[in-house]
Amino acid sequence: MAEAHPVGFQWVMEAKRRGAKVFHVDPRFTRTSALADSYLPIRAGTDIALLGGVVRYILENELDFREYVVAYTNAATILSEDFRDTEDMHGLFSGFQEDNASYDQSSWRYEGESQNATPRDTETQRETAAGLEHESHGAPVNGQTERDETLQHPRCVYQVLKRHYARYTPEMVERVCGIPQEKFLELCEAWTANSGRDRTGMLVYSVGWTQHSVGVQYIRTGAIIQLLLGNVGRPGGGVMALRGHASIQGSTDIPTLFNLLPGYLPMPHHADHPTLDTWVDSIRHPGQKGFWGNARTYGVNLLKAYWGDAATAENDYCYGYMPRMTGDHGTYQQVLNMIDGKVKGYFLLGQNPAVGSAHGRAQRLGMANLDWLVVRDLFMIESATFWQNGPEIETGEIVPEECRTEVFFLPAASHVEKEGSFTQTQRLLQWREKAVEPPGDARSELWFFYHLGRIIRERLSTSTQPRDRALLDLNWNYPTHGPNAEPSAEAVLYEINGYEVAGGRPLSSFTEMKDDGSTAGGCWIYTGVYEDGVNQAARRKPGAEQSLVAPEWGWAWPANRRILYNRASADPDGRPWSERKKYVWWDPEKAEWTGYDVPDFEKTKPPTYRPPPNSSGVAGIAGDDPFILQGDGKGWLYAPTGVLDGPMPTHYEPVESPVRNPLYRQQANPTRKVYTHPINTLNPSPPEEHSQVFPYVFTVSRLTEHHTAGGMSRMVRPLAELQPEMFVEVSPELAVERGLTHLDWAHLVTARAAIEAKVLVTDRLTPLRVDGRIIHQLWLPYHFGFEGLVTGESANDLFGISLDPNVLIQESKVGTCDVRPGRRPRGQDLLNLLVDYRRRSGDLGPHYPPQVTTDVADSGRDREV
Amino acid sequence: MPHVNSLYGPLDPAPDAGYVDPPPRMGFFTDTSVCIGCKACEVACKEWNDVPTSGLDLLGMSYDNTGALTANSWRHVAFVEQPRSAGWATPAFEHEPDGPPISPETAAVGARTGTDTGTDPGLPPGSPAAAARMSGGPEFLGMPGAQPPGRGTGVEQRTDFRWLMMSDVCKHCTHAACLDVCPTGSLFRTEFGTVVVQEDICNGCGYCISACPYGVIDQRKDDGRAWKCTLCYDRLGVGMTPACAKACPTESIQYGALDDLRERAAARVATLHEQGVPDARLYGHDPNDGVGGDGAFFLLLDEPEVYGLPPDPIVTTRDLPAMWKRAGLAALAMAAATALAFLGRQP
Amino acid sequence: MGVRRWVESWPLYRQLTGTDPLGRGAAAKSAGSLSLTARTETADSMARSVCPYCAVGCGQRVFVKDGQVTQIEGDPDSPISRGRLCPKGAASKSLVTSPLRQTTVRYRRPYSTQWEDLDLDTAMNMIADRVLAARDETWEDVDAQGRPLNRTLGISSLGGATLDNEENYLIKKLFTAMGALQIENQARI
Amino acid sequence: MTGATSPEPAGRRESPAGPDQPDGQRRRRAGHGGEQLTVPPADFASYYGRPILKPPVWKHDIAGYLFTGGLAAGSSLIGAGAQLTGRPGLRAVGRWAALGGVAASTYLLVHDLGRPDRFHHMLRVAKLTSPMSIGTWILTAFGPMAGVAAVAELAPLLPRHGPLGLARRVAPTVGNVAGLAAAATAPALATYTGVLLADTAVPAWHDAYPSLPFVFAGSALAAASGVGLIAAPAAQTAPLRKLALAAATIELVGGRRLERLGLTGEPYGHGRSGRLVMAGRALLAVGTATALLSRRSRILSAISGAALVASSVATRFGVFEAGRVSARDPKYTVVPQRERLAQKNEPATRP
Repeated sequence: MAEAHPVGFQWVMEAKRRGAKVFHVDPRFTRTSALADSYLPIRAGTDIALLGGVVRYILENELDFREYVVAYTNAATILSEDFRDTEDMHGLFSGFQEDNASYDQSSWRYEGESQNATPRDTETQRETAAGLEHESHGAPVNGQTERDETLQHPRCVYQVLKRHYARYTPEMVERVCGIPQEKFLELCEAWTANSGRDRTGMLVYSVGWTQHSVGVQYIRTGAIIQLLLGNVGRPGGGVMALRGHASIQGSTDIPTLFNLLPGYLPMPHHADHPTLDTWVDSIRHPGQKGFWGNARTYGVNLLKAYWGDAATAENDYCYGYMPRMTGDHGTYQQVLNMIDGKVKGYFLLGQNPAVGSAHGRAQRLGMANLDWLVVRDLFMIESATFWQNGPEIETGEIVPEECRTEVFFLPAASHVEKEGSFTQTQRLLQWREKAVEPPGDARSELWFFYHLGRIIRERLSTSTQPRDRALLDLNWNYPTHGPNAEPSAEAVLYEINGYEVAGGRPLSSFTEMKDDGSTAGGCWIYTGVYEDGVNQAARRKPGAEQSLVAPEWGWAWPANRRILYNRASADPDGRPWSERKKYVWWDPEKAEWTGYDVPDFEKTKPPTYRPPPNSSGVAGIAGDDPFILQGDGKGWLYAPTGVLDGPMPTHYEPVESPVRNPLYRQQANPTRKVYTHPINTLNPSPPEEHSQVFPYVFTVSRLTEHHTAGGMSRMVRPLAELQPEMFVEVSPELAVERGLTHLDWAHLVTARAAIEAKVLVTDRLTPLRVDGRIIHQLWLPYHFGFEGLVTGESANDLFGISLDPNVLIQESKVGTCDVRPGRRPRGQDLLNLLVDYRRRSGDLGPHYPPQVTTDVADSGRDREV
Repeated sequence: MPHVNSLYGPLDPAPDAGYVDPPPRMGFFTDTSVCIGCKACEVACKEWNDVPTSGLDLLGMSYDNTGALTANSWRHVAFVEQPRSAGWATPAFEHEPDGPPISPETAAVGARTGTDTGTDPGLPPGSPAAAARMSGGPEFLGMPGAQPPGRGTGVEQRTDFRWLMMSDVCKHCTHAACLDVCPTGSLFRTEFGTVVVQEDICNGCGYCISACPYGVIDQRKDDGRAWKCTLCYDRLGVGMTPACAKACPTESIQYGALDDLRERAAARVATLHEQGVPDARLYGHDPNDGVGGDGAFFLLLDEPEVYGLPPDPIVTTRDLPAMWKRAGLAALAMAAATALAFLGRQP
Repeated sequence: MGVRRWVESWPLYRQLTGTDPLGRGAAAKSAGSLSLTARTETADSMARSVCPYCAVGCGQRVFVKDGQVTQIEGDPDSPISRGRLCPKGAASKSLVTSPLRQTTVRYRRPYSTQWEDLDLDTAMNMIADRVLAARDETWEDVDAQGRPLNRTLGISSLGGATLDNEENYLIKKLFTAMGALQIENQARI
Repeated sequence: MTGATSPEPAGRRESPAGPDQPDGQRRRRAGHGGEQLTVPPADFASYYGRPILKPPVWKHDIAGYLFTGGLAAGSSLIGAGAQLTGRPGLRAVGRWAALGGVAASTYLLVHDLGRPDRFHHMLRVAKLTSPMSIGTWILTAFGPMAGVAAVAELAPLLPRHGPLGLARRVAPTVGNVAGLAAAATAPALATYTGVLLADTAVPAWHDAYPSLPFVFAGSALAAASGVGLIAAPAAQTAPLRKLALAAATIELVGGRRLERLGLTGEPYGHGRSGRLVMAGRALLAVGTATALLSRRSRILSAISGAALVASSVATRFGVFEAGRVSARDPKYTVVPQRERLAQKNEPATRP
C-alpha cells in the first residue's frame, strides 16, 4: 500500500500511531513491509491457503463474533443434502461437469430451495463474466431459508465451512505458502484479538489479488474472515480494494465492458435474454429479497436514457436495439480474434495493451493484423508504435512494410483540460473542474465520441436499414460549448443521474425511478449525484469542517453512503455494538436510523420488522438483515450460487506453478477460462512432467515511482529519473544458484517470451521452504516498454493468458520462468531459444495444462491429509 | 554589533542577520521512522522550483537512483537495506531459509555507479568498503555462502531485516558556512532564519560548495550557479508550507516553527524508545552542536554516516578568528623576512 | 535611479549603515528576493481537480497563468488526501505540460514505415467511414436459430480507467447503439 | 540522457579506482558465471561509500591563482624592498612580476567563476566571515597599486617635454607611493589564501589552518625570489638569496605539521597530492641551497630561481589536490568526527 497508494497509506500510519498493528503479506519485502509490524513473505498465488488457515483458526478456536455471525451471515443456513465438498472429491465440488469444465451449481443450494433456482447455465456465466454483475448485489437466491441458529446442524454453513477448512492447518499453511507457523499464528492472534464488539480489523488488498486464476475466491476468503470476525459494515473494518486507476471503479459502475451495462445490469445474451421481460427477470429473480427486486425499473430507465422518446412501453423501450452476447467477447478473446484476422478496427482510449496486458507479443501481433487502429493518448505509446519499434521487428515477426494496420493517433486531453467525474476506490465520485484548454488537436473522449456519433448519425440520416435505427433513434443531444464544440459533461452527468421525462426534474434517488417510462436514468446506482440540479460530486466542503465521514465532500454511490451495509455497525436490536465503534444506529425516539453516515437501510424500518411470509424484494428485508442487496439479506460465508468456481474458496495452485498442490489432487482451478490458441502456450506444471524447465516463480507489481504500463510516468521526466531502468529482483541465494550479479544483465524465459533486465540482488527477497523444497521467487516491475524517456522490456510479455472464470481477469501476478545471466539473444536466436525451451519442456506444439487433475496417478504420494 | 555567538554556539540567526522583529524561525523536522520512501518530496520540490533532471542511470543503491543532494535534487531520499532489527517489528525472515545477507555486497557495487546529474561535483563514486560497512556491520565477512539456503551451516544470518528510508535536505544551519563564506551576499539568511541562494546574485564562485559540512550545495553545470533547497522561500513569504512537506503523505517531513518542531521531535523519540526502538535518535536538533543546531533536523534510526550525514559536523567558521590570527602572523613573518633580507650591507 | 538611491541599494552601504554589519541577511537581500512571491499567489485562476493516477482520489489544485498550468499541488481541503500527493500526483504538472505530449493528429498508412500529419476533421471523417464500413462488413442480424444479435464483432475497443464517468457513459452508449459489443476497459485487466 | 534510447542503455558506469581510493576491486571468481565482489573491511560506515562532502568545484585555476597571487605579493614586497634599498633593476622586476601576477590572478579568478560575467557581484558586500570577500577587497586595493607601480617603471620611455613630460617627472614618485601601498597589502594577499582554503569543510584544508598561511607566505616569497633570481641583474639579487632562505624557513617550519595532522593530513604525504607537496619541499630546499651557492653564477641563479618557482607551483597544486582528495573520501570526514565524538562521550577514561 505504501508502494502503490502512498497517500492512502497515511491513514494506516495514522492508525499505527493510535496503536494498530500492521501485518504485511507479500512475496517480497516492500516499502509497506518496512513500516509494518510484521512481514510475512508468501509464495505468490497461495493466498487462499493462508486465509483459509485463518478461517480454520477462527472456527477451531471459536473466535468468531458469534452474535454477529448468527444474525448477519448465512452461517446458520442449512444446505441441501446434495452438496459434496472438496474433501470428498479431491478438490472438486459436487456438480462438476467434465465436458465443459464448469459446475452445475444446483447441488450447492440452500435446503428447501427449488432446483430451478439456479439461473443461467454456468458455462454461459463464465463466458460472460457474470460474476462482475455482483459488484453491486448478490447472486439470486430465495429470501426465506432454513436456519439452525445453534450452528450445530451438520449441514449448516458454519459446520460445512469448518469441515472445508479443517485441513488448512498451520503446518499446511507453512507447507503451501512457505510462511513459518509462528508468523502465521502471530497474524491469526492479532487479527482475532483485534476484532469483535470493541475493535475492528481491516483487510486491505491491492488489485493484484484479482489478477489470478482464482482471484475472486481470494477476495471471497478475505470476506469470509471479515464476516466471521464481524468486521463488515463497521468503521475500521471491511475489505478494502485499493484499485489502481483514477476511475477504475467508475469504469465498472458505468462500464465499458462487453458484458455489463451501467449499474451492473447484464448485457443481453442472445439465448437467455430474448425479451425485456426475460432480461429483467434474470436480474431480479422473482422471490428474492432486496433492492434488486426493482430491476425492471433500472432497466427501463437505462433504455429510456439511451433512446429517449423512441423508447416506449409498446416497443419494450427499444430493448430490441441492444446487441446480444453469444459468449466470451472479452479483451483477450478479441486479441486472439485479431490474430486470426476476425477484427477490423480497434480503439485504444488511454490504454496501452502492448505493455499493460498479459502476453504482450499476442497483443502486438493482434494489433499488427487489423484494418485500422485508433489510439487516443497523451503520448506516443507502445501500442501506437508497435509497427515501428516493437520487439517483433527485431525477430521479423512484424515487418513494417508488410503490416497493413492503418494507425490513427489522436492526441487526448489531460485531466486538467476537461471537466468530468472520477469514481475513486471507495465509490466516491469527485468532479474535476477544467483548468485550461487542451493543446492543439488534443480533445477529450467526450468530444471524440460525441462528434464521432454525430458524424455517423449524419452519414446514416437517410438510411432505411433496420440496423441503423438504434443509432438514428439514439438520444444524442448534448449541448456543446467553446471553440471546439465540447459537449457538456454536466449534461451527461444529469442523464446518468436520471430525470423526470416530463419537465426534466433531476431525480434525487433511485427510489424515485419508475418503470413506466416516465423517468429516464443512465445509471441507477448513480441517481442522486445530480440531486436538486446540483452537481453533488463537485461538493468540496473542507474535510476539516466536517465529521470524519465527510459526507459533503463529493458523492458516493449508492445514495452517498460511505460504508456499505452499515446497518451491521449496530446490533440486531439497532444499538451500536460498542460506544467505541458507534457508526449507524436506530433512534427509537425518532423511530429512524441515524448516525454519522447515511444509513444503508430503509430509514424508518425498525430493527424489529419481520417480513410477512412470501414477501420479496425490499419488503422481504427484515429489520435485522443488513445485507440489503443479497438475496437473503445475509453476508455470505458460503455462496450457494453466483461464484463459478465453488461455493467456498479452495486453494488451487496457479496455472503455472512449480509445486504440486499439497492440499488436493486437483492442481489448478478446474473452471478457469482457457484459451487454446496456438500463440497461448503455457509452461507445464505438476503433475505434468518437465515443469522443472521453468523452476522459478515470478511475480510482478508496481513501483511507487511509476504508473501501470508507464504511459503516464516513463514519459514524465521527474518520475522517469527516479526508476530509470527495467530490473529484476532476486534473492542472494538465487543469485548464487544462477550466477547473477548485482547490476549486470539477466534474462527471464517462459514459453512465450524472453526478456532482459538489470539484476538487483537484494535481501528483500527470500527463498521459501515449500513442501520440503526451496522455491525461489523473482520480482519485476511491469512498467517498462520500448518508448519514453526510460525504456526496458515488458514483464507482461512473459505471461500466458489464463483467466479467472468469474470475471475473466487474467492471471498476471504469478507464473513460472527460468532465469539466466546475461542479455537475451537477439533476432532469430531469440526465437530459437524459445523453441529450445518449449522442446525441453515437452513438445513443440502449443501446450495447455489439463484442467482436471484429480484422476492423475500421483507419483506414489498420498496428497490427502 | 555582532552577537557574541555570531560564529559559534546557540544563536537566533535572523536577528543576527539584521532582521528587526523577525517571524519565528521556521524549519523541517524529518522523522525517518515514518518515511515510506515514496520520493514525493523529491518530485514536489522539482515541480515547484523547476529543478532540472538529475540523470537517468540505475544506481543499484537499493531504490535510490538520485544518489545525493545536488544542484538538481534538493531533496534526496536515501534507502539503506540492512540485515538488522527494525526495533518495533517481528524479524522479517525468521524461520525462513535464509543464508548470509547480500546487502553489504550490493551496496559495495552501488558505491561505484555513476550518473550524470548535470551538476558539479554532483555524485562522485564512493568507496565500496565503506558502502559494505553501511549494510553489514563490523562482523561483515564479505562472501555469500555457496550452499543452497536453509542447508549447510544452518546459520541463518538475515532473519532480521530493515529498510531505512530518509529524505535528506539542506540543513539550514544556525551557523551556515556556505552563507558566511559567500563573497557576493548571494547566500543570505532570510527573516525566517533559513538560508537561501539568490539566483540573481550568485556568480558561481563555488566557495559555498567546499564550505558546507554536509555536502549539500552544488553547482549546476550548464548554468554555473550554486543551487540548493530554499525551504521554498517564496512560499513561506505568503504563509504556505514548503512543497516537499506539503506533499509528504505520512508526515515524515514536518514543517513549522523550529521550537515547536524540537518539542515534537523530543516527544517522538521518547515514544519510540518506549516502543522498543532504542536506535531512534535526533540529529541536528541541538543548538549546542557544531553548527548551532540545524533548521532542518532529523530523527534517525542508525548512525548519521549510514545516511550519508557527517556524525559531528562543526562549522568551519568557528575557527575563523584563529585562522585570521595565523594569517596575520604569517603576514608579519613575511614582511619581517623581506625587511631582514633587504636590511644590512649594500653590495 | 538617483545616485543616492543607487548607493543606498548597494548592500555594502546597507551593511555599514544598517542592522546587518556582517552582510548575512537584511543587507544582502537582492532585488529579486525582495520582489519574490509564490506563483500560486499570482495565478489567474485555480481549478479544483483530482489526481489522474491511482484510485485513492487525492484532491489537486491546478493553478493557471496566461492559459498555462503553472502548478499542481495537493488540495488541503480533501478529507481523503489532506493536501498530500505521492510522487506521481506531485508530477502532474510535468505530466500535463510535458514536451513529449502529442498535440497533433498522426497517421500511419498501411504498409508505411513512417508517420504523417493529418487534419483532425479529416481524421474524424476517415474514422467514421471505417467504423461504418467495418460494421457493415461484419454485421450479424440474427443467430443460427433466428434470435436477434444486432451486432458487429468487427470492432473492438479497450479503454483506460482514467476516463471520466461521463466519457465512459457516452462510449458505451454509442457503441451499444452501433451494435459494437467488444467494448472493454482496464477494469478487465 | 543518451542512454535512455540507445539499444544498450549505459549500465554501471565503472569509475576506475583511483590511486586515492584503493579499497575496492572487482574480480572474476573462477568456475562461476557471476562476478563476485571482494570487499576488504572498512572501519567506518557511510552512505554507499559516497563522499559526505562535495569535493571542491574549483578548477586548477584556483591552484594557479594561489601561485600567481603569492608571486604577485612576494614580488611586490621585493619591489618595495628594492625601491627602498636602491636596487632599480630588482625593483622593476618586482613591480612587473607583481603586476603580471595580479593580472594573471584576476584572469584566473574570473575564469573560474560559474558566471564570469557576474564577477563584479563580488563587490556587493564586504564580509569579514568570507576570506574570498576579504581577498577580493585586498586584490581590489593591491591590483591598481601594483599596476601603477609597474607602469611607473615605463616613465623613462616617455618624452621629456609636454604633458607626458610632466607624467614622466611625477611617475617615479607616484610609482614609489603605489609600490609601497601595494607592498603594504601584499602580506595580506599572500597569506589570506591560506584562510581561503582553511575556511572550508574540506578536512585536509581546514585542519591545516594553523600551517597554511605560513606555507603560503613562504611559498609566495620563494616564488617571488625565484623570479627575481631569474630576471633581475645578478648584482642586485643578494637580498633574494637571504629571502629565499627566509622563505624556506617560513614554509618548512610553518608547514612541518601538515602531514602530521593525523588522518586528515594523510593526503599531504600520500598519493599524487603528497608527491606534489614533497616535490615542492625538495625543490624549495634545492632552490634555496643553490641560491645560497650561486652568488656569482648567473646560470646557477637562474636554476635556483626556477627551482624556487617550481617549488611554489608544486606546493600550491599539492595543497590544492590534497584538499580535493580529502573531500572525496568519506573516511576523512567520518573517522575524525567519530573520534571527536568518542572523546566527547568518554572524557575521563585516560589514567
